[in-house]
Amino acid sequence: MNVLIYVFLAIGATFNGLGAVALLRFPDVYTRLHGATKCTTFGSIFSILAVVIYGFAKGGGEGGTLAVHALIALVFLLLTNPTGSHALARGAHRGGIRPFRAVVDRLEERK
Amino acid sequence: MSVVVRTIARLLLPWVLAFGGYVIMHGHLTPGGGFQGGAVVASAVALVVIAFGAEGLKGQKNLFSFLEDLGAIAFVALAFLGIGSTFFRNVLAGGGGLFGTPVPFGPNPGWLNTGGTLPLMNWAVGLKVLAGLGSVVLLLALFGGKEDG
Amino acid sequence: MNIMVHAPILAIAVPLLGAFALPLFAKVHRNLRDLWGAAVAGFTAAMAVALAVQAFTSGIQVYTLGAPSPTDTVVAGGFPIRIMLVVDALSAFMGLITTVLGLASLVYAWRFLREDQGKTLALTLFFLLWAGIYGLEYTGDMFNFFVFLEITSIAACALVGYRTWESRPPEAAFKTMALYTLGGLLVLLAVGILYGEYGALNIAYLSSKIRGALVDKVALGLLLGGLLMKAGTVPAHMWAPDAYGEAPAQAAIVLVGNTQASLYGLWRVLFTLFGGALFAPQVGWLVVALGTLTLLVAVLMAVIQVDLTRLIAYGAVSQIGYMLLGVGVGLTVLSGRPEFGLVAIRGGVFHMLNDAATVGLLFLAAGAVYRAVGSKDLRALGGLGHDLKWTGGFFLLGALALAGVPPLNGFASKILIYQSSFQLSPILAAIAVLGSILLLAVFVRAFQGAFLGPRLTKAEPAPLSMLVAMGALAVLVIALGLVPGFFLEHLVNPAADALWRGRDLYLAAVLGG
Amino acid sequence: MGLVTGQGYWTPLIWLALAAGVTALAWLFWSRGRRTYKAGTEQDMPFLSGERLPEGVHVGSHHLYWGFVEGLKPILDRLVGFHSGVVVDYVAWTVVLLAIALVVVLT
Amino acid sequence: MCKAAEWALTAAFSLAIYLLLVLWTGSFGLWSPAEFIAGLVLAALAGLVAGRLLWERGGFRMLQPHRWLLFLFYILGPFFWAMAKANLDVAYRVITGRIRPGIVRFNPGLQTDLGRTLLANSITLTPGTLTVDVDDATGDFYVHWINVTAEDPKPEQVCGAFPTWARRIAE
Amino acid sequence: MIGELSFGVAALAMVCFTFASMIRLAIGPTAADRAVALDTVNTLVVATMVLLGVAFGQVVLVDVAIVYALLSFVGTLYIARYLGGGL
Amino acid sequence: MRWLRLGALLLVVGFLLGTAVWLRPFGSPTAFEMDDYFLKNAQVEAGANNVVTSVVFDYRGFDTLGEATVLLCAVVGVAFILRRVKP
Amino acid sequence: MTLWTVLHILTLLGVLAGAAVAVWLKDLLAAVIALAASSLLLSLAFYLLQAPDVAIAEAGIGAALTTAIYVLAIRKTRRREEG
Amino acid sequence: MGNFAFLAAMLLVGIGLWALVSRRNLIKLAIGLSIIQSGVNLFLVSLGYVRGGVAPIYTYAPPGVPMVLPTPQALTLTAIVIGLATTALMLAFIVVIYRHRGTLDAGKIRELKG
Repeated sequence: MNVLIYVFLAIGATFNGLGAVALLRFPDVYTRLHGATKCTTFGSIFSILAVVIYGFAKGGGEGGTLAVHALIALVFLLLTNPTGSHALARGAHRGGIRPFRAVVDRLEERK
Repeated sequence: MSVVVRTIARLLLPWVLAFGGYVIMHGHLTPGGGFQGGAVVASAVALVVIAFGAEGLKGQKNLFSFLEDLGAIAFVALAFLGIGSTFFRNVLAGGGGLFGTPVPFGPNPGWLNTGGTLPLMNWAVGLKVLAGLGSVVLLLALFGGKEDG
Repeated sequence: MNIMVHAPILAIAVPLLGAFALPLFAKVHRNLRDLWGAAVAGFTAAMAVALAVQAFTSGIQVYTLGAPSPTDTVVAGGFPIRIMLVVDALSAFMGLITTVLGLASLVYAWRFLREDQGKTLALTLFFLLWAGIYGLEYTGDMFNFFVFLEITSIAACALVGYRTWESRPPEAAFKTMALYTLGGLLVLLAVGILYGEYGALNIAYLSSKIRGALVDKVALGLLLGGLLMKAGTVPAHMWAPDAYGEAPAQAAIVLVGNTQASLYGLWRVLFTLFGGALFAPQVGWLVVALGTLTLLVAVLMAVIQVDLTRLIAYGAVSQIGYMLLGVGVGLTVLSGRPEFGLVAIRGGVFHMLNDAATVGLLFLAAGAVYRAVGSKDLRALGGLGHDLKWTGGFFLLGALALAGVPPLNGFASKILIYQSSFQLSPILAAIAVLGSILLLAVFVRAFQGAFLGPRLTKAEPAPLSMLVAMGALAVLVIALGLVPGFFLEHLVNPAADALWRGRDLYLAAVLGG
Repeated sequence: MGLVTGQGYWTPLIWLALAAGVTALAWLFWSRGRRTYKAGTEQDMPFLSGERLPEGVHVGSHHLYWGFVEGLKPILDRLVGFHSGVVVDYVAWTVVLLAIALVVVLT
Repeated sequence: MCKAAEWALTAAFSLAIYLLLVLWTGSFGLWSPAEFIAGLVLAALAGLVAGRLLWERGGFRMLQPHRWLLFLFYILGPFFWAMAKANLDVAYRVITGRIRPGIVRFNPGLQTDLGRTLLANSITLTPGTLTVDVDDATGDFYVHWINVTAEDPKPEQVCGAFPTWARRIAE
Repeated sequence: MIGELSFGVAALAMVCFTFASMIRLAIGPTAADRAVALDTVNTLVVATMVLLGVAFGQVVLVDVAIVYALLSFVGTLYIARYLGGGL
Repeated sequence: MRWLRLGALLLVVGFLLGTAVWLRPFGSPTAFEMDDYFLKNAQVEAGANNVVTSVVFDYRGFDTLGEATVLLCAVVGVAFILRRVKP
Repeated sequence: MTLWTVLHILTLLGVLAGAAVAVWLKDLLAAVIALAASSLLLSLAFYLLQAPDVAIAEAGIGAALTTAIYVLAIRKTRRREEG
Repeated sequence: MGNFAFLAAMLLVGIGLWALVSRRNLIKLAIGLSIIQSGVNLFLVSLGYVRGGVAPIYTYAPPGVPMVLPTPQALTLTAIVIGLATTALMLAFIVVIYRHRGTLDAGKIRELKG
């Protein structure tokens, strides 16, 4: 159990760090969104799963509450994060930001 | 906003309301209380405004102001409840009855029906805050709109 | 239940309740709303007056909120934990001023506000402001003081922006709002510092603990900065002419009450919280210097104004200078306690009452002029005395009283200030007299410009309710002028004594023993 | 009814009595004045620095004290400059006031 | 009738959420009567507020239990796997910086709001793709693709089997 | 049982990453870039809060993370909608 | 003028920073009898597990009333400022 | 310098950086975004100071509602800071 | 450095004051006031911190650990809502001023001077 928690925490930290690096390294808004959304969501899932495992292992009212509330936070993250990214990408595109070195831009052609 | 945001906002709405209610209702047991829960529910109003447009809520302005006055009056009324001894006296706490279950000292899991007037005040303030902040967002969103001069 | 025991809280909670319920009643019917407003105002005023009578006759009134009994101020161990309202003679005196201004404003607003311009909301804000001022004056807790400061700030700024369809009032309201918010934050920071050092928020308890460390001095500086700004002292007085000048008349006179409540807070901080003697000389000199500067600068600015309400507003700011001068002289000599210090404080405190009545009268008259003509510009006004006979008379009375022409009330308090400040330094007295003379010139000009001369426009006379409000204040002005000794003896002296050597009584009333 | 100021004494009743006396004196002078005064002739025209004013003109209040304002112009201009109307300046003045208060308190 | 059903279903949904939140609170946990009554009151109010908005024009399609099972399976199985791949993919691109971005259009042929939302969010979280816009009328998806291999791709090229899953779950 | 400290170390890592995201927030050439950075910060902070709830040994603190996850979404939506010229 | 305001700003900030340094050490309050009373007695007196709530609504309930009033003020004020009028 | 102290200092640095960026930027929308980030980190700082009530209030009010009303106000006025 | 939280709070106040006196945009003014508000809130909450303490909530609290002081948290809660109310009203004023003047430059909004 302990090993699982350690592994999950390590995965979570790694992918979150990857998200931050992607945010810094990629050239434009959309690619940054790719990195930021996927990596941080994935990393947060593993971090929270570690907490959930810890909570269920601890048991009792305290651990159960911890696990369930962490799960609910996870659900909210899974619901809101991609939606927020989508809204940002849509807003950015409508606001006139073109993708960096795009080979094709069908959305631009539609307008 | 696009269909994705609208659908997610729709799905999120019961969650937000239930969670806001939880925060208000468990204000005397867990972190939270009237303000925080009210702010959560008010952000649901903000969510509806942003996802579906403010025009749909235009008719609700009066409702919001009514709810806000109601919450404020309820709060003052609860404070007046204790005027037999002093204003703001928590007369219901510790004396048995609906909200008066006595609480032992020290860490415990917490029971909902304790706290005397505190849960009721949480509700009053929550009502007030949700209506107030909601109507602030609504008023600012509606100002200068289509028909508005 | 003895209602008089609960008078301090009822004077605050009832107008709050009235304000909360006012929109609901307005939805039912307008007359019901007016009836409710009148009932609430009457009850509140009765409570404030009764409280003042009690405080003047039987000493300090303490009310602990939420305790088993109102007088259970401290818990076992001898420290207060709950918010309490402490009404000593000074608070009661300020409460009386607020009552007078509030009632005059309400009666005036009856016909002054128009239904299609948001009368219900304006009345709600008025009640909130009124209750906030009472709270500011009665509270005995630093954080509570901050909360009421914010209530008054927000309500006052919203009321200043009454005429949103014009371009100037929102601007004035925004400027006022920015400065008020900054001042409130400074006060909050000071409260935080005091809490961090002493772990308490009660004024009396803090006062018994404060020992004058460096950090306390910073807290005092922050409190001084915030409250002096809110009172309209000179380097930061610029909001005052804007706000007074652009607010509707009924709001402007409550703003006067608000400003004076801030001054009261300043006195409370200097004399009670910081024990007066602790930093007395240099802080006293600071207050005196700022007061002198205030009255001089404001009067000089008033000379060149062409806007009627703005001119009166500068006059009102200069009166703040007199109050600061009077009480500052008392503060400067507080450690030695010579006789003229008490006289100076009496003069300053008496001038608060006089200023409230006089400036209130002037603002109401100017509001009547604006309502009748639709303009405040002195270059366009003229000959209004033909139509607005009563208003002109009231304006003249207020102008003379504000300038300190002898039989009227302004002179009665100013002479106390002149004489006591002369004993501190003759230059101060000279500047004070100069300020009065200039003020007389200013108001002669304003009266001549607005009311004398041939009739330029047809003006509609003021309705009865506005005249009643002005008349009440005019009667007060004349009464204060003709029998100053009576008022001085029964109202001002106890209040001045509460400042002069009332700190021990205050502490004893709260902390016991 | 009066009030003691520490060095002196002030009561408005004496002042009122004095004012009544002065009024009586003035009435006395007035009653012994020129009998040829007639309302409606040029005798009741306003007299302003020797200028004959046309009928129906109001001397605007901003024209009063013209010389005084001119004389004080350097000071007044500077004062008006301080009231610049820019809210940022007002805030800055508040900060200055705060700095003054802090310095004075901490000395 | 329909309105009442919406109200009741929303209330039940809210009640379930609330009971999930208070699962282990208090000495009785879920079965504390106080919590239950409070949850009922809250659920009734929430249903009143959210009932009009929650349901998509009277479609109670998501009430069938087999769709929930499918959804759960989808989340834990293909979706999770794709997400893991996505992250490795992003890691690769972060390190090498090898990108060929573009916004492409395709039409997966989904009709319902929920299906489109599910697909859009899946696409956003999976390899190299990010939903930029969804056309309300036609159901066209505009997807920012980090490594464009075809300028007018088929849905399968962009997002694998997701449209099938979305159709199975939500339509 | 596992030491709570490891959760604390993970949280420290998250805060470091948050700091890295703040760099993008400061330098991002367009407002959209900053909004993306804000979104990242939100997610990271939610994860941090959940981890710290364990590290501090207080379950009630996890509620904060839930509120956070919910409400940062609303802020993001407002910014996104403004960027798109809607509203 | 510019130097005056800059100097005043620096002076004020310097005093504030000095306060921060000279205040009691962070994390170890020196006077806390009031808070100690709350922590010991709030559960029994007010019947709430969350001491902050019992302080907010019971011991310092009047502040909360004031705060609710501020909020009402702001809402009424916003409605008042943004209202539609025919002058 | 325990772990919590390091965490705490980092968070506070983030808050300060966000505030400074919010003042520094000319683009008002970007300033509001920076303010929101600062507010979010401030909420984390409250959390670290063991004040969950305040953290919830700051998250709810600082992150969502303040951003919302600022964005609405910018929408009704203009986005660039002129001059 | 021991008082780093107080220092950070005061620095926040300083940043806010800097924003107030150096920027000439009305919304920037509101932002500056918000920052000062945050700084004051942070200062208040830091005052209540006890080293090694836990949140003052008895639900599932770890036994035998000191708790942080509750009063500053209650005060901050009040102060936060007051700050939001102030901000909302100021933004409403800004919107109305913009409607009248068409500018947000504080240097141009000076009809009331002298």
